[in-house]
Amino acid sequence: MALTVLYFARLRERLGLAQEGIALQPNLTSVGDLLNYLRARGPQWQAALGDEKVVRVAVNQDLAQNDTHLKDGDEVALFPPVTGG
Amino acid sequence: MALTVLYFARLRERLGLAQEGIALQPNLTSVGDLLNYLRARGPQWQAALGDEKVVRVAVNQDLAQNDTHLKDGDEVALFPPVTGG
Amino acid sequence: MSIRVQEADFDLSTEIAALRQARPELGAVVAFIGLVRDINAGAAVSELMLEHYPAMTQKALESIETQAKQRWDIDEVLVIHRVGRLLPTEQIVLVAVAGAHRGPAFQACEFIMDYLKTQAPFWKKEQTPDGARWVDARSSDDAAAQRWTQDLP
Amino acid sequence: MSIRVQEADFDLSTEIAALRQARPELGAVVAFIGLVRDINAGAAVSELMLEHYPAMTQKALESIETQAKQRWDIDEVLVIHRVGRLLPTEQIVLVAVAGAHRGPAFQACEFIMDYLKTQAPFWKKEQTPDGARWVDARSSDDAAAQRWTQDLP
Repeated sequence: MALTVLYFARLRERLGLAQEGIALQPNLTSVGDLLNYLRARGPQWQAALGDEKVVRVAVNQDLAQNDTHLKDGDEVALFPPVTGG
Repeated sequence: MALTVLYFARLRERLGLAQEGIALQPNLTSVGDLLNYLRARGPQWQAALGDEKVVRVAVNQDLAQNDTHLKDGDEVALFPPVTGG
Repeated sequence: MSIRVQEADFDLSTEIAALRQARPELGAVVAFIGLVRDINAGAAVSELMLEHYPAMTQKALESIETQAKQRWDIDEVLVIHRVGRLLPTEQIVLVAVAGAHRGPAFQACEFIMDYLKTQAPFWKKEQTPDGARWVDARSSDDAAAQRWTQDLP
Repeated sequence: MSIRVQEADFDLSTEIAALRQARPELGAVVAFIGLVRDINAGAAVSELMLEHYPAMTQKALESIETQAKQRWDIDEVLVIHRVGRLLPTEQIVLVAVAGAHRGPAFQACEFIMDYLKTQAPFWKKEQTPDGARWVDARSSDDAAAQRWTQDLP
């Protein structure tokens, strides 16, 4: 029962982490839960993920919202607003 | 005291004429006057120039209206609505 | 500002490269390419003849470009229009607009095409199985050009 | 429908020719080319690094193209987006749309760019005299994308 969590661009650099596995838990079943779980890791995480406006989330490569449900095997990506084109 | 009158595209073919000189006269001082003058030449001219919607006029290479004034040396072009691009 | 009326075909890459040359502040190029279709108004088209009124063509296209540059923040404009005999799939016209940002470049390119379609003195005559015919102007082109008089940016 | 994400540059004429190949019903091609500017947000830019999220990039661009084809009467769409290291004046992105008529092609091309700018997972990091910095998203891009949710054709 685990998620693959990916970090991109500025987030990856600030957190010094590109990818990790995170176990699903009874109180970690949505995107919002995951963000709260990560912010609780400490000030660096709180700072990087604290503002809803600067973190976007995709679940299995589709843009997701805080209430998007998470299930075993999901690929969850966290990244800043995109700047391509 | 003369105009150069040019005909283009379908108009040129219908009238069998690409260019002519027409003398300015006391009752021929505007684009509207010129159109009436030409229509009075006969049924073929009336048919080709009768409908305001199918004839456009440029005076000295600028689109003109019926009340556009004509003066000696003007180049007046008559043509159907454009279809380039 | 560059306007060309020519019988010869043009190469898109070459033209856009020239438009951009030595302009590192440009971020956006929008290009429209008009093509000869093999069907028009329900009939097969085997060939197109494009006639124009040379003295007025240049003046009309310059006026359209000037209006576009006054209305939008754009840097470079290129218009190439072919005349003479053209076959289906051939390129007829190129309108390219370059600027710092894409919004004005899109708007200006579409504006120039809409005005060219209704104000530049070109006429198409097409060969169909029933013989040659002059192409009729489309009311949708008048409507497209009319938009810009209402929709000030 | 064709989507490519690549480090290599692309040639505009070659890409547009491939898009049009054997399609004599096409009358209009609209192409947008995005370029690396030598200045951004007030600073000189000497180099750009473009990062992306490969699995999602493909999915997001396919979704955008599908939406464009559902909304407008267009025939062909091509999106090429470069990644990796890019220098000022280099081409970053090509969006080309081909169809019978120009109106839908213009609209669809601008729609695809606006959605790409806000929904496709690319990130730019630029080198400036003060060091490297991630480019900030622009609120004007959000506004541009938002237009299409209100302005149904």
